[in-house]
Amino acid sequence: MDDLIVKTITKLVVPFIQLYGIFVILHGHLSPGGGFAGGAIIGASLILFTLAFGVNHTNKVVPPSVTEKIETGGIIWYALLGFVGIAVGTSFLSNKIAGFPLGNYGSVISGGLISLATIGIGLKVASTMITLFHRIIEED
Amino acid sequence: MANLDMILDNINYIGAFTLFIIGLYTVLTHSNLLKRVIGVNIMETAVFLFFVSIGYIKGASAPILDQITGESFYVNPLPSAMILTGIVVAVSITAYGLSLLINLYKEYGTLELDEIISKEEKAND
Amino acid sequence: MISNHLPVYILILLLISAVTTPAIKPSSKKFRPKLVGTLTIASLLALTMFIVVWTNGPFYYNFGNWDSVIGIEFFVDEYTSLFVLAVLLISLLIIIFSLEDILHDIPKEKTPHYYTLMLLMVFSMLGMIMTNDLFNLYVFMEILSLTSCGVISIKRNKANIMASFKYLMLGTIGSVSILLGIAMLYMVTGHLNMGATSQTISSVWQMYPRNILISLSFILTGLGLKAAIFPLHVWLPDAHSAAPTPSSAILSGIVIKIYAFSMIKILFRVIGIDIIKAISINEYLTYFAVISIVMGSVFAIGQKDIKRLLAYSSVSQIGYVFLGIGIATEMGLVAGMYHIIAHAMMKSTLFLSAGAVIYRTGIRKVNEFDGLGYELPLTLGAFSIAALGMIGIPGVNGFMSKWYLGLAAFEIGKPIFIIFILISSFLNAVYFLPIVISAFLKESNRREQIMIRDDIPFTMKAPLVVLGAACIVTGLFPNIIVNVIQRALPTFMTFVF
Amino acid sequence: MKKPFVLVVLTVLLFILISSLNEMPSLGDRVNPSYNEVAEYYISNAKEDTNTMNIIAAIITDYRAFDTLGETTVLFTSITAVVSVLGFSMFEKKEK
Repeated sequence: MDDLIVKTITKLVVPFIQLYGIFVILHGHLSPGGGFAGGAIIGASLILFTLAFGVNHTNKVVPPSVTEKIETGGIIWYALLGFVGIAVGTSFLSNKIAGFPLGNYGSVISGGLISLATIGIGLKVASTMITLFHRIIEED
Repeated sequence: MANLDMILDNINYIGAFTLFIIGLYTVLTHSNLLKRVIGVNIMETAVFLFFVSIGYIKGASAPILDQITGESFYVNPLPSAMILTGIVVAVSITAYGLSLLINLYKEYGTLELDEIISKEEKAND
Repeated sequence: MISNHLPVYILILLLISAVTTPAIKPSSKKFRPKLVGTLTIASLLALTMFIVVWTNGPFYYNFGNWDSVIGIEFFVDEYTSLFVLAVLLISLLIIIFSLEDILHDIPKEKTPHYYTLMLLMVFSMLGMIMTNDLFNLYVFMEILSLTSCGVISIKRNKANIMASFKYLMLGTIGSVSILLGIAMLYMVTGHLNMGATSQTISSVWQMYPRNILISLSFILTGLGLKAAIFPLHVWLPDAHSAAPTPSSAILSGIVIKIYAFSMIKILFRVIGIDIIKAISINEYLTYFAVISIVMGSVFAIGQKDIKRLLAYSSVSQIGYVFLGIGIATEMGLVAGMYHIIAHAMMKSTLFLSAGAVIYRTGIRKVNEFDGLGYELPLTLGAFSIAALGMIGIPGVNGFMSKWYLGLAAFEIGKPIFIIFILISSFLNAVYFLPIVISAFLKESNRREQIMIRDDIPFTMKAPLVVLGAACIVTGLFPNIIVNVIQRALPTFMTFVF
Repeated sequence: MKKPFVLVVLTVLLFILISSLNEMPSLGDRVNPSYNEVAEYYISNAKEDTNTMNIIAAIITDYRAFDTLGETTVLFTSITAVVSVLGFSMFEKKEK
């Protein structure tokens, strides 16, 4: 697995894949894609990184304690977004009525709850893919 | 009875049902456990194909409102939104099933069901 | 009615505590109080929800303040809140029991994973009871089937992994066919909300009768597979006997009942009573139920291992619930719903006391139970109370559900069901009484270890006593549950949106 | 002996499903019942309800946001379940 060509190419390619993944997450409410698709792209880039450089190298880059915090944080973040609705007096997970700033149509910061939730989901899907992949790789 | 254009114009549903039956057949009759996980995946994709093709309208475009708000004609967005959730469910079930299989492989050394059963019989008598 | 956010508080409290459990080291002092504390607060919230519903009637909770057809909606009526309260209390008792018992099965570092799975299981069960949206029901069902397989496979020996894999495969076939049924319903009605679907179905029923028939058969087979009706129950005995005691108690006691309750919701709230009578689906349901009642007990007689015996008796007891659903009259539903709660209590007591016996003496074989009554009087006492309930001795809640089932069968003029109920009670006696008799009346060859008081830890004795008492209390005063069901019945019988 | 029996049963089931297709609303035409006022509400009101262009993102994170919360919980349960089955805790390390 530690073939030189693969390593150099991954070093070149991985940042661009991750940039594209972040683009897909951030533009989740403007263009097709969104939390799940963007998270899968970022997860795939990190899996490519693990395949090229081996598991323990990636563990230094993305240590398990960080991925665990992202997973727990993802759900708590989503529940907090929902509780904003209750705090304001409307029901759980409400967006426009709960006063989220909807921003102007077509720009990146628009859609209030939607873009915040999509970012949370994107990170969570990416960290889920990495942890699952590392768990299964370390097993054999 | 099944004239040609009836088959042609709802090909999606026919495809979905046949995939569902193929998946069910693989799960019920295959002795290799890994093939059963693949069979369950085939069934899940079949149901997702069926669910999405419910919302499909001929000649309609994807439900993304384009910048110049030309009043174009959109597909029914609800089924495709639901399928995002379904796909994630299918992924997590397969991940969990495969990790179970890894454990089984370490215990028995094989994934063939009949070999496992014969090993089991040898083990307890 | 938006001021009442109670369902959300209960669900999110369980979710947050489930998600933060891995963060706390099991050895730290805060680990156990946090677990028990979460469930006690959740049960108190459920109690207040029950009181709120009892005083000013059922309420809808729309997420995001959207109209019920657009967004997701919870519908909490009297029976739902009572069932939520019962599920939370029984899970609280089971988790208290498991604090000591689980350490025998899995290493101490693994306990956070186990309790996360248990809390997520309770979270998804409450979601399934309260939701009024078909796709939301499917999402919660997926969490439930994933956690119930995880809870079995956590004890990593060969039998557990194999049983949990078989359960995962059959459970996923069940949920995929349920999703296909929901897709077909959506195809014809265009709604995912249960109330709106039931309204459109009554008007669209003549146009697409075959579509609804096929979708209903897919949903019923899926739910029957997951609730372990007789021909589809093959996964249940291995899964429930291999699992650690608390998980088999919660699986047998509550999880299969949740699927039965979702079947009640779909049959009576989505499809509606007149269409069911028109295509007489409930006739076939009663035939399956009767076969399952008798065959479940027949299989249980031949069992040597105590947990497999209890697993097979669950198959026959779920048949009672489906018989109640199949009779599809007011009294039939009362019997079915009463038995859901009654059997949850009885089966949990049986599994927990069997677990306590295995914990203390390691005996799993049924014929080695003689003389145990002296060694573990409390555990075997609770076991015999619940066993008498299963047989149907008056005074314990098992008898009341058989009584209501008999009335319901009599009402629709089919006394043959009563004969089957009596046969199954007799069969129950054939396999439960020997255990109770040998435990109390026979001499035990382990005379020398006579200990007057049980020496199982207090956290295992308390749940047994409470559950045993609950069986008797609901047996002597069944109206506690029956009045609640009576008030909730109109929402099932003639659900006008 | 089991395989041909299962094959026959499944082909019969397939035949029933496909033969009942002509009674179902056909694929892709504008008038079938699933394209009703709910779908039209999403398409027409998504712009001013959520100010987003992608209606599907609006549905999964705003109209039916609770489904996606359930979704993230499914992801979390799959990790916990996999870790509980595969995780080599310190316990096994000592054995190795």
